[in-house]
Amino acid sequence: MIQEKLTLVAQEQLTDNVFEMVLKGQMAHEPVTPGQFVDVKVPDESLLLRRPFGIASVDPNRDEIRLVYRTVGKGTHLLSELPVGIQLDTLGPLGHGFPTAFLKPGQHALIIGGGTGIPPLYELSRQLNQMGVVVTHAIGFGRRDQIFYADEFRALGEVAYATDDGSYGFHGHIGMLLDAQFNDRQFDAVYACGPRGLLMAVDNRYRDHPHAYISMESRMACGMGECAACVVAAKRKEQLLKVCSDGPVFATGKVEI
Amino acid sequence: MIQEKLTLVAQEQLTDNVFEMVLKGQMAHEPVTPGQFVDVKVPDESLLLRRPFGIASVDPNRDEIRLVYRTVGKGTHLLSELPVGIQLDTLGPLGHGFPTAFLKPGQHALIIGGGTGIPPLYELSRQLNQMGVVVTHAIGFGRRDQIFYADEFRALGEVAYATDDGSYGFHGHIGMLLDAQFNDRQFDAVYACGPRGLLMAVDNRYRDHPHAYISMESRMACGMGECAACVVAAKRKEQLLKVCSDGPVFATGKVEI
Amino acid sequence: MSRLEVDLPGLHLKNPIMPASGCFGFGQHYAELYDLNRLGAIIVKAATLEPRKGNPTPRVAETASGALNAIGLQNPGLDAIMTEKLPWLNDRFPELPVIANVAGSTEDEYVAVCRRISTAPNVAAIELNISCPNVAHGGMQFGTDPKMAAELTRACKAVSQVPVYVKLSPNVTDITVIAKAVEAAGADGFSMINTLVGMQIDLKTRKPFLGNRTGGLSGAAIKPVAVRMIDQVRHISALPIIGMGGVSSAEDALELLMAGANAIAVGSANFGDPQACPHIIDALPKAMDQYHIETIKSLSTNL
Amino acid sequence: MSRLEVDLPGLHLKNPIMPASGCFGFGQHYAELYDLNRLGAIIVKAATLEPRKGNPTPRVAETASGALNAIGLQNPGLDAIMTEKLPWLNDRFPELPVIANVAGSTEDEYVAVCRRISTAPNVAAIELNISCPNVAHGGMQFGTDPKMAAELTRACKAVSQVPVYVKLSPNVTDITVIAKAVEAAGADGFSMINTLVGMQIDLKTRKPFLGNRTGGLSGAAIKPVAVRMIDQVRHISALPIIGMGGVSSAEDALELLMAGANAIAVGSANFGDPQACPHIIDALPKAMDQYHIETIKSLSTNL
Ligand SMILES: Cc1cc2nc3c(=O)[nH]c(=O)nc-3n(C[C@H](O)[C@H](O)[C@H](O)COP(=O)(O)OP(=O)(O)OC[C@H]3O[C@@H](n4cnc5c(N)ncnc54)[C@H](O)[C@@H]3O)c2cc1C
Ligand SMILES: Cc1cc2nc3c(=O)[nH]c(=O)nc-3n(C[C@H](O)[C@H](O)[C@H](O)COP(=O)(O)OP(=O)(O)OC[C@H]3O[C@@H](n4cnc5c(N)ncnc54)[C@H](O)[C@@H]3O)c2cc1C
Ligand SMILES: Cc1cc2nc3c(=O)[nH]c(=O)nc-3n(C[C@H](O)[C@H](O)[C@H](O)COP(=O)(O)O)c2cc1C
Ligand SMILES: Cc1cc2nc3c(=O)[nH]c(=O)nc-3n(C[C@H](O)[C@H](O)[C@H](O)COP(=O)(O)O)c2cc1C
Ligand code: FES
Ligand code: FES
Repeated sequence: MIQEKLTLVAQEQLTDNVFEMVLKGQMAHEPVTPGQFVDVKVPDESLLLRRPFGIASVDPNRDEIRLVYRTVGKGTHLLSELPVGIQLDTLGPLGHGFPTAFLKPGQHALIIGGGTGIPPLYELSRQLNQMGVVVTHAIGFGRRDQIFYADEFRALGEVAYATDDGSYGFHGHIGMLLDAQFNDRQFDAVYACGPRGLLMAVDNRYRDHPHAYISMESRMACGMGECAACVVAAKRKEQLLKVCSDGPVFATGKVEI
Repeated sequence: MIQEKLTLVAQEQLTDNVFEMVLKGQMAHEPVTPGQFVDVKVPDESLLLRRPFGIASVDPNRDEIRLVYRTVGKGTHLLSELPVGIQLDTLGPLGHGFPTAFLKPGQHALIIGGGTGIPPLYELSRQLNQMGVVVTHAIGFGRRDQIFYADEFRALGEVAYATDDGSYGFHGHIGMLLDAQFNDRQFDAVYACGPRGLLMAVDNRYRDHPHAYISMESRMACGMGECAACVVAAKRKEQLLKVCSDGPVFATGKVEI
Repeated sequence: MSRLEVDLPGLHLKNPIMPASGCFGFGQHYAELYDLNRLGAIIVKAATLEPRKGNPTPRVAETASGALNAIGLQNPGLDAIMTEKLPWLNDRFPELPVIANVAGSTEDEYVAVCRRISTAPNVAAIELNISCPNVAHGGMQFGTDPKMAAELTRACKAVSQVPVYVKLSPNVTDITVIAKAVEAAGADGFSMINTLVGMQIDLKTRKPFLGNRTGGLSGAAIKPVAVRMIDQVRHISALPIIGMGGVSSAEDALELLMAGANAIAVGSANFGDPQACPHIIDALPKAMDQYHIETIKSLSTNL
Repeated sequence: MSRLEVDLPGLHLKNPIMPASGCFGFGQHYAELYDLNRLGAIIVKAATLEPRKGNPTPRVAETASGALNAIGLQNPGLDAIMTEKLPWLNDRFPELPVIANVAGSTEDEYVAVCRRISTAPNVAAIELNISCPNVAHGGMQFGTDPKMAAELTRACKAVSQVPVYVKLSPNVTDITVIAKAVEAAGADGFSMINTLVGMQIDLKTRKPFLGNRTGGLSGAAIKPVAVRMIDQVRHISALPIIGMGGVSSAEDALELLMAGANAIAVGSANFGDPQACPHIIDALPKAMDQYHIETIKSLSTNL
């Protein structure tokens, strides 16, 4: 973990309310486990807390980190208006990402993502590809026009889409897509990131899978394990886990979602 | 008075810490008495209050208003970093400016200014010139390198400079310059804007002059006469005057400085 | 019936938004920017029996997302308000309900002002300012002692021709104690919150920056305190609450309404945007749509 | 002698800056970013006798220039703190003075924690947390009643091996009453202010956003209240004050010192900038030059 002023070198609008930022700096040389996140200081005095974003991809050769975010509130709206060239005080990489070391070339991984849970899964898929793992993606969006990174994922493996309104791919949410198309397929690893409903579906479906992982969100303050703002309860244990430092990635069946 | 989003069309650094902004909008068509000011909303959520700045010049033909300001605190520092193209929520023109209607072509006016009190005096001098009034300027700065608008004022009439450190013109403050060079010169009108010491010197020197005016500063909240934040006491009267709406320009001898 | 309409004792409001006392004077200059008839009501600057000169300057300081003020109730006095200020409003905006903010140093003074000001044709309600932190006598001391607050309320109610809303101070250990006391004394409603006492030091002089040393903190900075206290009072009383403290958007207004307020006053936001009130009023319907709110009234479970 | 040095009961500080309780845990992760030896001291997270699970989530909400938190004193309990957390700090930063923040539900619990924690080799002082707004029992209720506050202070002083600083709540009508009471009961100093009670409503659910309904407001938003209260307490007591509330720059620190504080704790600013403390320490000398301050000590007219 380092704290660094990264330079915003590009910002692109991917959909109606989703943006991609390219940030340049030494942080791109830190070892990144996919699923780890950065905590960004929005340059506005009235916003005290940093904003956490999963790392969508790292390119150490170009000193670049990419983030993909949706504009939901004040902070992300401000970020989306920032001009190229500005310096963004960034803390990261933070937390524990998706375990992948156990996988061998030729093995099969399923990546399940929804909405703005998708960005960190892109770096995951890239790293799995580099390891020679065969990756299948099940990706959910609200509507067709909200889809981003379609080409990027397609280049990395099979992609099954679900949309809530049926405007693209399977008509329904991700849990229904899994039921319809993935019931008889086995994977050596399962990874998920997305809204609460998606995580509950995956957690339930793969609770006994030896290598199934979900990435959680939580309201954070310090972002690094010292303030206890972001806790989730461990399942079947009198224990609280910190999403920022024990997570954001947890094995299925481990935490109350 | 109107409230309008003016577009920042140019921003230039005049000295180490003085900037000139050019703002474009319909406000340039409002009648402006020199000495009137605008109240600018700095685009930062944490800054509640507007910032008052004297109108340095108006060009209705180009829809432009110029402000000249020194970076002293958070608000002015932020303003100085704004990119061209941004919209600045501006209220104005506000207050009562310098009376000039009594002057006739060929009459003589003395304009006394110091530091960031100088900007509104530029528009004043321009309007006096257009009326055919002969204008003399006595202008004080801390040091030579702080001088701005030198060519602009020179084009409008005689200019006598004073600097605190003697690095340009007369060595000493404006009061001393007036004593040294203006004791035997008569003017049909005297106008002053600048730091408190300057205003006190002018107020004292010209307290019996029938047409001597000073422009005051004060901490403001509403900027338009409704909150009573900005009051100054009237001299020899149990009365409070509002700098924002009764002023900022007052005749000499009228208010406690 | 309009979605924005609200009815409170003495006040039929076409929308729940009104400028807060002291931030809007008597509206004369704001009227140059927009038609004051757009407002739900107007709370005017505090009136005292005699003219007041207020505090030494500087009277205002900026703080993070807020401001400190120590105006000190400068006002032209009851006579001028009755003969000039209120008639000016009545002539131009006869339909605009006026809430008269009343202050004083002694109970007698409060009573005298309430008695007369409540007879003005356009004064629809009184806001009893027992919470001004910026005056040495009266003001906040009435608002921090439940007995004094109750007695004052009773005395003012006895002479007022219009409903009396008591303006509560947030500078107390338990605001519900004061609220209960003034409710028992006959208050028709509450108005809350007034400013939190604060101070700024001028690093150059190492002395308090404001002429009055301390001032009242207002603005977005205090909204969480306002929401908490409105919630607290809503839980112990069904009286109407005019909520205020840091409102500068339609969302802020909805937040205070959800906490238990029945109408909203907008104070220091007028400094940042002199058209804050009409901007909020215009933005309300869309914000209500977003949060599936049919009418403002429907948020007021107490009325 | 260094310009930044300060001496308080039990605390020889090489500079006046320390992280505030609860915003820095026991510093373990912050130590990955910078050498904790640069700090004047460290105030660690509240310790209770038994482990505490704290409040339901969400536990933090952002507000204008501030944040609300309702962590609810989650901590691993006295045993783990004595055997793991404090030794970890002692092993790596043996010269770093630790101020142990102590909380409880009953006087007995406070006393038990003070007795034992004050024997830890690196605990230089206790900060008696009688002002936590986020727990149902104990916490703030000790801090709003002068009698209870005094009794608790006396009991803790009787068993503590180190000086006791009492952390005052700003949620009171008159903070000087509590300050006088705990001074008479033997407090060695004050630490102030804890958070102001606030609330945020989630417009989507129309319910309080925080799991605990209310939370403590901190950050730049509350600095004016902190400055005012430090000034108030400085006027009635010569005891040392560890000042906090909205400090995020060297100028902020100087402002609280000028108001009467003798050292400064930095709380939620660590969230915005995890290196807030060293950044402030580094910026102090230049800021002191600008305002012609020779030494930090020279600002402390009381000591
Ligand atoms: C580990 C992690 C990774 C994330 N990765 C991404 C990502 O790659 N892309 C993306 O678009 N979003 C991501 N999010 C969610 C993202 O952090 C929020 O959308 C963002 O903080 C909202 O900020 P705002 O100022 O626009 O919203 P506001 O609602 O104005 O923010 C107010 C406060 O709430 C916090 N907050 C609001 N929503 C969330 C949320 N969903 N999770 C956590 N805190 C929240 C903000 O950080 C801020 O402190 C991630 C969240 C976490 C915890
Ligand atoms: C009628 C009038 C005309 C002015 N014209 C000019 C001008 O043409 N050029 C120029 O450089 N300056 C001018 N000033 C001063 C200018 O308003 C301040 O320098 C500016 O507001 C500082 O803002 P800040 O955020 O940088 O400072 P900060 O100190 O951070 O501001 C904090 C608060 O104090 C107020 N404030 C600070 N200094 C002053 C001051 N001197 N007068 C009034 N309020 C102040 C700010 O507006 C803000 O509300 C004028 C002031 C007045 C009253
Ligand atoms: C400059 C100023 C003057 C005020 N004058 C009064 C007053 O005369 N009477 C009163 O009851 N409240 C007065 N207040 C308090 C406001 O009415 C309001 O209660 C407070 O500012 C909180 O609301 P806000 O955060 O929207 O400003 C004043 C506030 C400000 C900022
Ligand atoms: C997340 C968080 C947790 C806190 N936990 C404690 C605590 O355990 N004990 C305590 O005395 N104060 C606690 N506080 C209060 C701070 O120590 C400090 O008094 C307050 O936040 C004001 O300072 P600030 O504005 O610099 O944050 C906590 C504050 C925050 C924001
Ligand atoms: S955000 Fe502070 S512990 Fe996780
Ligand atoms: S600033 Fe409000 S009356 Fe002048």
